Amino acid sequence: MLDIYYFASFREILGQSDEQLEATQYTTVSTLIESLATRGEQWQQALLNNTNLQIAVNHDIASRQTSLKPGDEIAFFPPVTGG
Amino acid sequence: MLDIYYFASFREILGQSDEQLEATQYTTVSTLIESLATRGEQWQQALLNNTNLQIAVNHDIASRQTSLKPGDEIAFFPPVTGG
Amino acid sequence: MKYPFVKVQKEDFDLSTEIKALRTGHKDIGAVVSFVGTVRDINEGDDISVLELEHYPGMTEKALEEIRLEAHKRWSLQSSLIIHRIGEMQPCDQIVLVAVSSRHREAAFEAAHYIMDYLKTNAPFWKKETFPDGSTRWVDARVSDKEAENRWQKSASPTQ
Amino acid sequence: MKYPFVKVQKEDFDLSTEIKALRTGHKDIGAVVSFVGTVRDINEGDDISVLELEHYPGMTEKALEEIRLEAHKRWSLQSSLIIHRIGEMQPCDQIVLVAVSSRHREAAFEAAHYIMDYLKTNAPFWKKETFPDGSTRWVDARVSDKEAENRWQKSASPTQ
Repeated sequence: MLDIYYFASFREILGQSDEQLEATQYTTVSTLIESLATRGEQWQQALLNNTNLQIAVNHDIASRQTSLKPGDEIAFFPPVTGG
Repeated sequence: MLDIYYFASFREILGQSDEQLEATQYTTVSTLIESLATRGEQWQQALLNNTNLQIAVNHDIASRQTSLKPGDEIAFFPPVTGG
Repeated sequence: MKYPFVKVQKEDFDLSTEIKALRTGHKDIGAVVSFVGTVRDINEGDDISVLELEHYPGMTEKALEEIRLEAHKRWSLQSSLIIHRIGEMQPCDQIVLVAVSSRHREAAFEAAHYIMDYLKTNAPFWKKETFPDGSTRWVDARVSDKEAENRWQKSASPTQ
Repeated sequence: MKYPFVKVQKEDFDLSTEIKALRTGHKDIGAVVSFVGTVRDINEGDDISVLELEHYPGMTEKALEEIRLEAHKRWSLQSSLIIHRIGEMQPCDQIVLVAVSSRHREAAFEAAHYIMDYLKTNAPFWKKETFPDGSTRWVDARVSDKEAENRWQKSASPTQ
């Protein structure tokens, strides 16, 4: 399984904060995003066509090219604005 | 009259913290220093032959060329080390 | 505690208390620089009623600790501390504290500034503003924050 | 008070209290940077028992106020405060506080750093160390302090 989290505006736009998905079919973040983008326009805009998309895998900043394995925690969020 | 102050190591080396002198004969800090330097070697070394000498006239940093008038407050001290 | 010098908390903090803790047990401290970020009552011209801070539990603490340790690599520091609040805050509330102690002031000033610049662009916090009419807005990332971070990558030889 | 934002005093200060006062009555503050200088227990390799701070009453306050106002000219600041202690102090005691508030952090960091660098070379304070054997030494001015001050003269366009 993969644990997937959505934060801030992403959480609101996509209407969920987290979910679990079967890991077997996703080899990279990019393939996971492509699969999620088929859910509808909101998903496509937030994850596929968004140059501001930030990705973390297992609490480290990651990219679309980062590979995934079962048990990984993936998070999608907008640019951070703390401090 | 001129009010003259000596601070920190100067106060200790010259053995006094302040004094008053007649102002009429001193037109610049330089002429005052030359007069004070005749008091002995300590005075000469501290005021005349000291590239580290700091001078203030009326609470502003001054130089040997600064002119003096009656009522002025002159201070001699080493480089500052606060903070 | 996993990261005793990083705290992510709902509660407010007291500057004197935190600085005292930062200095405790460290000898030869001559300089302590602290930065406190506060909730502005105006942002981009609009009045703000409430600021809500969301974060990514787990990643936040790790990111802050990495920034802190990187500062200790770059400068000769005695100790450092990062506190970041989460949840709802009002204008003028304290949001974040970065504090650094060192022998001399140069390292403390630079390291505190560095930690804040990196925190702003690398720690997973998000701000949401609520206005007097009840409407809300997610705060946009500032380009100047990214530029501030990039500045540190150019400086090849930071002051020790 | 002639210079309400400059204090030269024997008493210790409480950081939280002073920062609270610094922020009071000012709107739109997003950043507060403070520097606390403390008595090091070691200087140039020697243990220190007592540090005595002498100053030039009258000129001190004026010099600090000039430095403070120059910082307000160079950067967009909301408020600033300088406290410098005089008299006898022990290792780890607080000596000096410089605190600056502004909208954004860049100005606060730079202004606080600037004030400290100028204070170090332009405010008439002198430190005298007493060692465990009772001997004393006037602290020498550091060349690096003069260099730190000079750095600000080169920067033609400080960040606003």
